[in-house]
Amino acid sequence: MATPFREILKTKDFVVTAEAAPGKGSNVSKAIEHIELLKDKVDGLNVTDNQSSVMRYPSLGVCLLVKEHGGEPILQVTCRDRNRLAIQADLLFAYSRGINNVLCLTGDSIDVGDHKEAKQVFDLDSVQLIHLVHTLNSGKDMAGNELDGGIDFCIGTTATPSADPLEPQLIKVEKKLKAGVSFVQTQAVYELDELKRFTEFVRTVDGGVKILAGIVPVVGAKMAAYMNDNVPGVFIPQYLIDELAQAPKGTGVAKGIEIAARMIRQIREEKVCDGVHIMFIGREERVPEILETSGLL
Amino acid sequence: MKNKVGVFFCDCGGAINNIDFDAAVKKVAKFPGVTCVNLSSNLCLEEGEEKMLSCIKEENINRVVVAACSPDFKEHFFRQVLESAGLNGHLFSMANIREQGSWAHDGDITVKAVELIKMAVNRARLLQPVKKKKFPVNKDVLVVGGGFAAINAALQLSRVGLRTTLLEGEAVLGSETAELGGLCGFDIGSMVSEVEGDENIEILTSAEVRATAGKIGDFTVRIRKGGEEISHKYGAVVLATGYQTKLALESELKSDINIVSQEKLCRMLEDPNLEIRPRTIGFMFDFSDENSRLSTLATLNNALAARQKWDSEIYVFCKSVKVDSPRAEKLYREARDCGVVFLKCEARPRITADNGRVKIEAKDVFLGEDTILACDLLVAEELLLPSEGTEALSSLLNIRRDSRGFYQDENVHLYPVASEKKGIFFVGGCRGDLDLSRVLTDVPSVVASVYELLSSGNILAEVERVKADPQKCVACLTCIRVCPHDAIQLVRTDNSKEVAGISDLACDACGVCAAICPAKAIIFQGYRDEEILAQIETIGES
Amino acid sequence: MIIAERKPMAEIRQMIAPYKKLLLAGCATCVAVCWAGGEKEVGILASQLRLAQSKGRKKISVLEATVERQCEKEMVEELRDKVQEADAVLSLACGSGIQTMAEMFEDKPVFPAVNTTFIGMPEREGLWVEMCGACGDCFLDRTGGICPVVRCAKGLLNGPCGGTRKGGKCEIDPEKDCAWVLIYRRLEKQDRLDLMRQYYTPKNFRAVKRPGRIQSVKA
Amino acid sequence: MNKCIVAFCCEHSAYPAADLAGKLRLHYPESLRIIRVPCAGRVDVIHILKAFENGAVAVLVLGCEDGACHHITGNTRAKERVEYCNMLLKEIEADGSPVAMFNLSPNEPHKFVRAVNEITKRIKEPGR
Repeated sequence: MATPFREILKTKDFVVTAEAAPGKGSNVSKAIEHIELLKDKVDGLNVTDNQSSVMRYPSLGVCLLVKEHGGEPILQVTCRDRNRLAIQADLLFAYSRGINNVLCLTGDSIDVGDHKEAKQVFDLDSVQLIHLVHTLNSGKDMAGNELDGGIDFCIGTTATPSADPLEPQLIKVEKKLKAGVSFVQTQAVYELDELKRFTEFVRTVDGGVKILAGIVPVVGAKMAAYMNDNVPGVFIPQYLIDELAQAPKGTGVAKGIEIAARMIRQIREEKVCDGVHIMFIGREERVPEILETSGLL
Repeated sequence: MKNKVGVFFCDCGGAINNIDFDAAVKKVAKFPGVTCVNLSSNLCLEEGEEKMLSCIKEENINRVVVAACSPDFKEHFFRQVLESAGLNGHLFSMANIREQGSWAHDGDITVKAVELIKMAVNRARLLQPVKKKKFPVNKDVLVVGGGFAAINAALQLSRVGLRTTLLEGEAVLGSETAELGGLCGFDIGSMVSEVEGDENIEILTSAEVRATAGKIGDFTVRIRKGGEEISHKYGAVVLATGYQTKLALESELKSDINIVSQEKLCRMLEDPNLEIRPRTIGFMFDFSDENSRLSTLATLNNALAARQKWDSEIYVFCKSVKVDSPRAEKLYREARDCGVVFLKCEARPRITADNGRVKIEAKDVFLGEDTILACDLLVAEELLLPSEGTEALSSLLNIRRDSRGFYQDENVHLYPVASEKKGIFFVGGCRGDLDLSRVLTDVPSVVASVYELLSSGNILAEVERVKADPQKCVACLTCIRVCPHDAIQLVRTDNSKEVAGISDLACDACGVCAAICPAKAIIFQGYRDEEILAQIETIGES
Repeated sequence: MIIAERKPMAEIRQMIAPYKKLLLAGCATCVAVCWAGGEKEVGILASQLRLAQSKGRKKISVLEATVERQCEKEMVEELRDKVQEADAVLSLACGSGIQTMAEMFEDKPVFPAVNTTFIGMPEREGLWVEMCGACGDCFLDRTGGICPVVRCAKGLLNGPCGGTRKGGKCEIDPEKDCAWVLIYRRLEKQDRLDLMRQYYTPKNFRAVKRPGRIQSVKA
Repeated sequence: MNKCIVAFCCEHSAYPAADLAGKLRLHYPESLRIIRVPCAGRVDVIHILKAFENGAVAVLVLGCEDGACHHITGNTRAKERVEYCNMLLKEIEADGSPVAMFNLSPNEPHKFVRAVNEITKRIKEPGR
């Protein structure tokens, strides 16, 4: 049995989680493969919820698979696709099936996904969602009705340390922290100074919250430029793009892994924050390589 | 009363010779609304005019069409004929059967001529009179600025009898008149004392314009001076706010004492106590900004002076020497004759500090080789910019600036010293890279325009030629936003409804508002939709 | 003001295909100002339809009329004769006007020629931006007068999402400003940022019971 | 029927240019019908469409050169309207009837004639 994530946050000096992105379709063999590969190497597997507004196998489903295969799942819940009734129902279900960790986030806009004409919900925002989980944790639903069998989630949320302008973003983070979260997982970061500035701010608001730096390996200069232009909240500095551009052909992935591992090592050695969350979408099988290179295995 | 159209043919003394006039007259006579058709050979001569006058009276004609030359040529004349016959000049339309008919096509063009006349007749039937009225105007003029152009403008305005206020931001007049191109021997000091002694000129120094309202003949300007704000009324505003210069230099070179501006060089040249005379001097211009008329003049002036006074070796680096006046041409010749060396370079030379000297590396186009010069003094390239406050003032007055920030110098179609807003004028450097000789021609030209507008105390203008129909106007502000002449504002009608009010004085009758009005509320006499469509409809009938 | 936009011609032509005599009915109020459905656009659409039919074999005739406000029954009534004359009505009013027209003349098919898009204001001539979502529960007191319900792409109430683009632009469109960055700047200027730090509970999305209906006591 | 081309000519540029073309005996099709306007910015969409309704085969809007409009933005507004008209015509598959905007100076009669010839070339016979 995996250690509950809440325990890990309390006890471990350097927490490592990885992202598990569900696929499109009912065939879950690939997901199971990734779960098997990663469940013992990381402290938690974070399962995305229709990531980038692209319709997929549900987060809940893969979380159940993680659980079945002996890993520790973290359920991502976005505000985009469900109103407050559906979210509460999903949370009750998740908890009843042993999923005890939830990551509360706003969710990307419908416009970036593959169902651009869908009605987007956003009945709640991420701060309200955190409050909602606390309400459920207290044994009541949002309307104030008593629950027959409560829940007790370990709550996390997300933040963008490299937002420009940063101040409005920090105000939002402050609200999330005040709503009460156990961990904050950042958007992909590439500049250590940015991360430091961000953690300092978080510490002034909440000394106890754990911060996991988002790590997304970039495997080529083109991808970097694409991400800068298209992935909201991601800013890759020019010197990294140059470094990638200089890598010989065919070694992009290795270079990306090297850069990511370097970043992780620095974070760990300088104790910049409490851990990392690795998102290597589409190349989950190479996450162990990052862990190994950065000395986490 | 039904509109009766009289059509007057003219063959321009035989210049129109490919129309069967008899056939045309017969056809035109049958057009609806046409009461009489006349044929003449020289309508714009006295006999023709008399014939027109008597015909208009006899036949009781109330709309006139002349089928002859281009309206650009004689419209004005024929309108006056109408007026002398007691008809409003706007009840007139021309069919251009000469330039755009007879002369543009070979062979018999009777058919086309008849169609052109039909267009004009159809339009004429719908035309409405436009009255004229004298609008009283304020005869005072505001001149903003305190430099050469401003002082000159104020003096000349005063001389033609217009009371003038000279408004300057600095504490004294003439403090910033050091002219890049040289002052051509003008003594600014005596000009300042002349202005100060002129009773017709009010001088406001350390003052600034805070707000403006109104239109030509009636501008209200709020002026702040000494912590106090006062409102003044003016009939016209003249902007003479000048320009400023900025060294086009890399920042690390800015503090180099061997790199100077033209102005600094002038001061050095006048300094009797100057210890060391620079033996070698480099000049640069025309690289960062090709609008380099003034920099060229300054360089020629100062290079000559340094050559003559200090006997220095002088090298001028530039893309091209633009000499567009006799004065510049003369200076250029003199400079070459006394040994100033000009090097033509395509790329901006590289400048580096070099042990108390300045190293200039350039590639001369004609020599084709790299030239390296170590000089004691480099007179750096200077960029010409609108003076500080130009942007603020233009937005207060709601007038445009060109892409370089100067007042509308790029639109060659406009009268150079007039803004798009009637009653606001520019002189001198505030409208671009202009040397003193241009200021000297600008000033009289502005003074003449202002005099013509204000001297009689009245402006004769058409009344409601362009008007927003208060019944249809929904006060959407679209016309106010698009009017190129800032002639429209919201006004309250008698029953307190807000509608677009078009100033008869400020309107330039372009019709941009009429085309854009979403409510079709704007009536532009002579170019109403009906009048334009009436011409188009003749095509279908043919 | 209600902002609308003309429907694509193909859609309009499909709707009116079975009819020979059409009345194009404009509205001289909101949709006129945004160049979607006033007398002017009625003229343009009518002209376009006439030109279109001159290309094909089918002959149709097009009548034109514009009323002050098509959402008023009394004003729509003025069109009765013209409507009777036509086989169908193509209305250029907002959704409200089209429905008033349809209700007044139940025996005639009434078609929309415009898409009603939002409540907005002109940013400059020819450019309209959405300002209000008519949510029935105005939030502007807390946001420096900038509505996050419609001006934030996600309608968030507690601050920006993590997707803000460089320079404070919106995740979904670099042309548009992030509403929360605008709110931040406005409140900062007014020294009222404490308003942004407050937590706002989930919005009452049922403030207006749809379909909305308000009975004024003043009537 | 005479297939007319309608040209809306700004009185500051195209109209004098047309006059000059006549003076220089530069010939252009007789089917051209010039409508004098105070600025190209006065020309509205409905004027152009009505020209086609009345049987015109092409419409020209001729104004001052870019940046030289006597009324600052009249010519650019006219250009936008011309493009809008082309879109409207395309919507009804009537793009064989072209609308075009050209900018010229009053002293450019040759450019005026070129504009007329250019639009003439763009006219497509129906059915082609």
